Amino acid sequence: MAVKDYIRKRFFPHMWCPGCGHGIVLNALLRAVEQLGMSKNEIVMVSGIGCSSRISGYVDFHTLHTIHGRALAFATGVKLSRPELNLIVPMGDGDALSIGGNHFIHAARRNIDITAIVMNNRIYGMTGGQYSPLSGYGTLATTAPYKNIDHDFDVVDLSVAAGASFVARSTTYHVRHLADIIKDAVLHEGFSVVEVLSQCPTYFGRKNKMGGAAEMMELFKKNTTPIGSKAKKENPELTERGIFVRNEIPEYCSEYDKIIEKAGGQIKERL
Amino acid sequence: MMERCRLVFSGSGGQGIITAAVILAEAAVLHENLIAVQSQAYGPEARGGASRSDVIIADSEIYFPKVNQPNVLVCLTQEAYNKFYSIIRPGGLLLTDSRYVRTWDKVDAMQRELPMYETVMEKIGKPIVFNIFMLGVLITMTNLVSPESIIKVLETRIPPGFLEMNKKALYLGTELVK
Amino acid sequence: MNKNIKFIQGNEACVEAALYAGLDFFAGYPITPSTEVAEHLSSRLPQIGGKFIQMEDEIASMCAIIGASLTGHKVMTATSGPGFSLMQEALGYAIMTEIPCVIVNVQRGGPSTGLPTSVGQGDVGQALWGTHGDHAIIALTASNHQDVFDITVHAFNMAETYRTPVVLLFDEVVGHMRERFFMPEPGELPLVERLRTSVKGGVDYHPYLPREDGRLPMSDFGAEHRYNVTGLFHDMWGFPSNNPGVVHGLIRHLMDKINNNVHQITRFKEYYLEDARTVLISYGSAARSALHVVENRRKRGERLGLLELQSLWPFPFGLVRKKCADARYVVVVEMNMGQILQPVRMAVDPPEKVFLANRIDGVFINPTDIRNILRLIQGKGM
Amino acid sequence: MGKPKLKEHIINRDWCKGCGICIHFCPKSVLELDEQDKAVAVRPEDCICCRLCELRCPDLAIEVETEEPKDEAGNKEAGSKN
Repeated sequence: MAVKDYIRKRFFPHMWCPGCGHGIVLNALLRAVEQLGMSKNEIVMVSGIGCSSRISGYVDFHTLHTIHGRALAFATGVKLSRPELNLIVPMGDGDALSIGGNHFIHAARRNIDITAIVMNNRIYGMTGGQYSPLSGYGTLATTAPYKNIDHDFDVVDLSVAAGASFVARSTTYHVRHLADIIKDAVLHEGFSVVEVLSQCPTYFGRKNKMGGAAEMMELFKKNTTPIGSKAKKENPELTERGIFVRNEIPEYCSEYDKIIEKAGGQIKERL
Repeated sequence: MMERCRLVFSGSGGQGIITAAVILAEAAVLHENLIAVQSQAYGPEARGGASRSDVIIADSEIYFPKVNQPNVLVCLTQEAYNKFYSIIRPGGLLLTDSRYVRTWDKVDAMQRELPMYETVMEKIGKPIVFNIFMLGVLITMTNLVSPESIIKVLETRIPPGFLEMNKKALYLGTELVK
Repeated sequence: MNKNIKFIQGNEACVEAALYAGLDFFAGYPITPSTEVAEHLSSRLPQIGGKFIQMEDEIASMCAIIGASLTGHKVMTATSGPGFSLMQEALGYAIMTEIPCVIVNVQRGGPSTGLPTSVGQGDVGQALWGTHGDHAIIALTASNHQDVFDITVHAFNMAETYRTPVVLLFDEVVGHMRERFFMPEPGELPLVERLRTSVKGGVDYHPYLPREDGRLPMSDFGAEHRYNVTGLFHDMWGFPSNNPGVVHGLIRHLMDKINNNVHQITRFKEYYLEDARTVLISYGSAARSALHVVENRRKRGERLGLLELQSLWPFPFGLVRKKCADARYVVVVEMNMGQILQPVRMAVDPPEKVFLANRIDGVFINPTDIRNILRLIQGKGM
Repeated sequence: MGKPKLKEHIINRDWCKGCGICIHFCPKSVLELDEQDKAVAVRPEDCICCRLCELRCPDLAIEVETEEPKDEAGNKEAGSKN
């Protein structure tokens, strides 16, 4: 199947701003799914609220556009009730880690087989540019007109600490790498987190004088480096990209099957 | 038997009074073809403090499920006695354990202080069956249900290894009154 | 001994009924006094190959059951006051997206943390208006374990029939009390199963296009039809729309599918209403005290009757109006500040003949409380 | 495997929002924005078919269509697409 066979063409052009990194994430995701040769019927995409979550309207999977922050909780219900489905949950940084922070860490802790893609553009775009938990100290936003004094999370460190069994980071500049990482994340059995550094030229870029979309992507190129690179040793300020954690630990739905066996029940027939 | 018997079991958490109340009511419903309702006070006060369970046993429908004035009141601690003695129906049966409770003369009830705990420790040596012993005493004094009905319930609730000890406690209780 | 006789808690009767109705997915979070529902299901569900999950909070629990319903399962969650508050946004989502699910609220004293271990009926209004925006809801209740069973099965049937969440408003007394109940045999109570679309794969399926009979056939996530589900106003394909005609049509549909079927949804019981001069209206555990008073007064020849409501929303205005038409006094017996009193006053003519007998201190309403109000109304003093 | 040969840049003008990402990152400066702020391939002969414009386009508006690459015997190579 070609990449365009996975989208709902009638809704294009999409609603994202010119140069929005979320479109590049969609692009990479579709290529990952295409390369994996997955059928559209075996994928469920669940999203919350925000610019990022609109991705679910554009893909021709089973799609569930839910409420702010709770996508992973909905996805948990879908997955546990029908484990043979592949669950992909794209989330914004505020969606995943502010209002949805609790669901995020608990989905990771359970190690339920869901792929969470955190599209980190460091801003609330849908509401017009307020600071998010990933904006970072010293940045500007419509709710931080003097400067932001909130410190940010490191999504990778947080996910690792919460017990996610697959944790990776890439950027919208490194598109081939991004598609490869999403492929690995979808294939991984367990809770997978892919943080994607994504640009919001309209709000974050403009407020913080970072230039347009292309200039912001140049910064991803300049400020990131592969995990364990020589460059990182020379410049600890660089953000690493790659796969940080890939652990084989028992997955939640398979563990629940064992509970059913122990209780003397029959595992229901799969599709 | 009486048309409607209202019981209140009280004591401290861990004495098994709620279990005893449930077993009595279940025996009445499942094995005596009676109608019964059991309820209890929940919450922090049910963990260690004075706990209480209400049981109504009747031969007709029970609507209001709580006991305002019990015909039968069981108090297994001084605290429970102090708290509840005043709610007993005049002339009702007030059963206490002589080791734990010092009763007062002014209570308008048939007060029976029995050395239940002492007997359990002397004859069985395990405080865990105190509640079942008490139930043996109670059903003998009130004639609410037969010991056999209680045993049928015990058989479904007590692990096989402990069943004999519980049966023994129940029968010892019935004998204490005789 | 009849093997179908049980002596169990109301919370357990609810569990057995849910399983009887076909429940096979439950997500929940422990909270007094509903916790026994989760405890029993954690052991019962895997025995039948169903799934139980303890989520991180009540928000997640509500979301998880919606997700599981979409894959074709009958689902339920159970909670009490504070947890029900947390569920409101996702409850609205289930209303908007028309996803069948059952939410049990074993009520305790509120507001806020209130009285965790005491009885209350203060969430009646919240069941209807807790989530934002215009909508209708089905809320059911019961006063004894046999009815808890029947009403729980009815809740699942209503959820499937109208593709909507159904709230079961039980309370601490009914939930925790143990009493006798007869387990119905399989087939004894009618069950409504998920209505799935007959549209074949590859043909346009409209998840939000009602059939002529008003029902909306579903397609399981994972099956051949792919569609979109969103809490935004949406068209018949499930895609967002802000077209005023679509918005208007959807709101009207969500209201009408419930409110126009009030007769199919309504459940009630009546005692001695034929010649009653004073009609008590009550529901849930409070109705037990009301019935106690009615039975005792009837023995003395007083013309007292009881209308026990088992469905609170949609409110059965016509029924209440009719049953109270000849009454001199109507007394609503409930454990809140008059949450059902209000719609009763709207239904009864004249509203001045409607009085409230309530208790709001966490103590179960007593027959004496009701008798005192009756004396006052009849001008006999306390 | 032979080098892919460009057939054409298929640019969906309805979807292109003119963000300029494709132009900025094209290693051979093949693309430019026209007067309507839409991407166009002005120097297609320089294209090396790296597809980075296609992969980085946030609007899924560019497709780099190539000739089927051929091996020495002139047979179609297996496994190639588009």
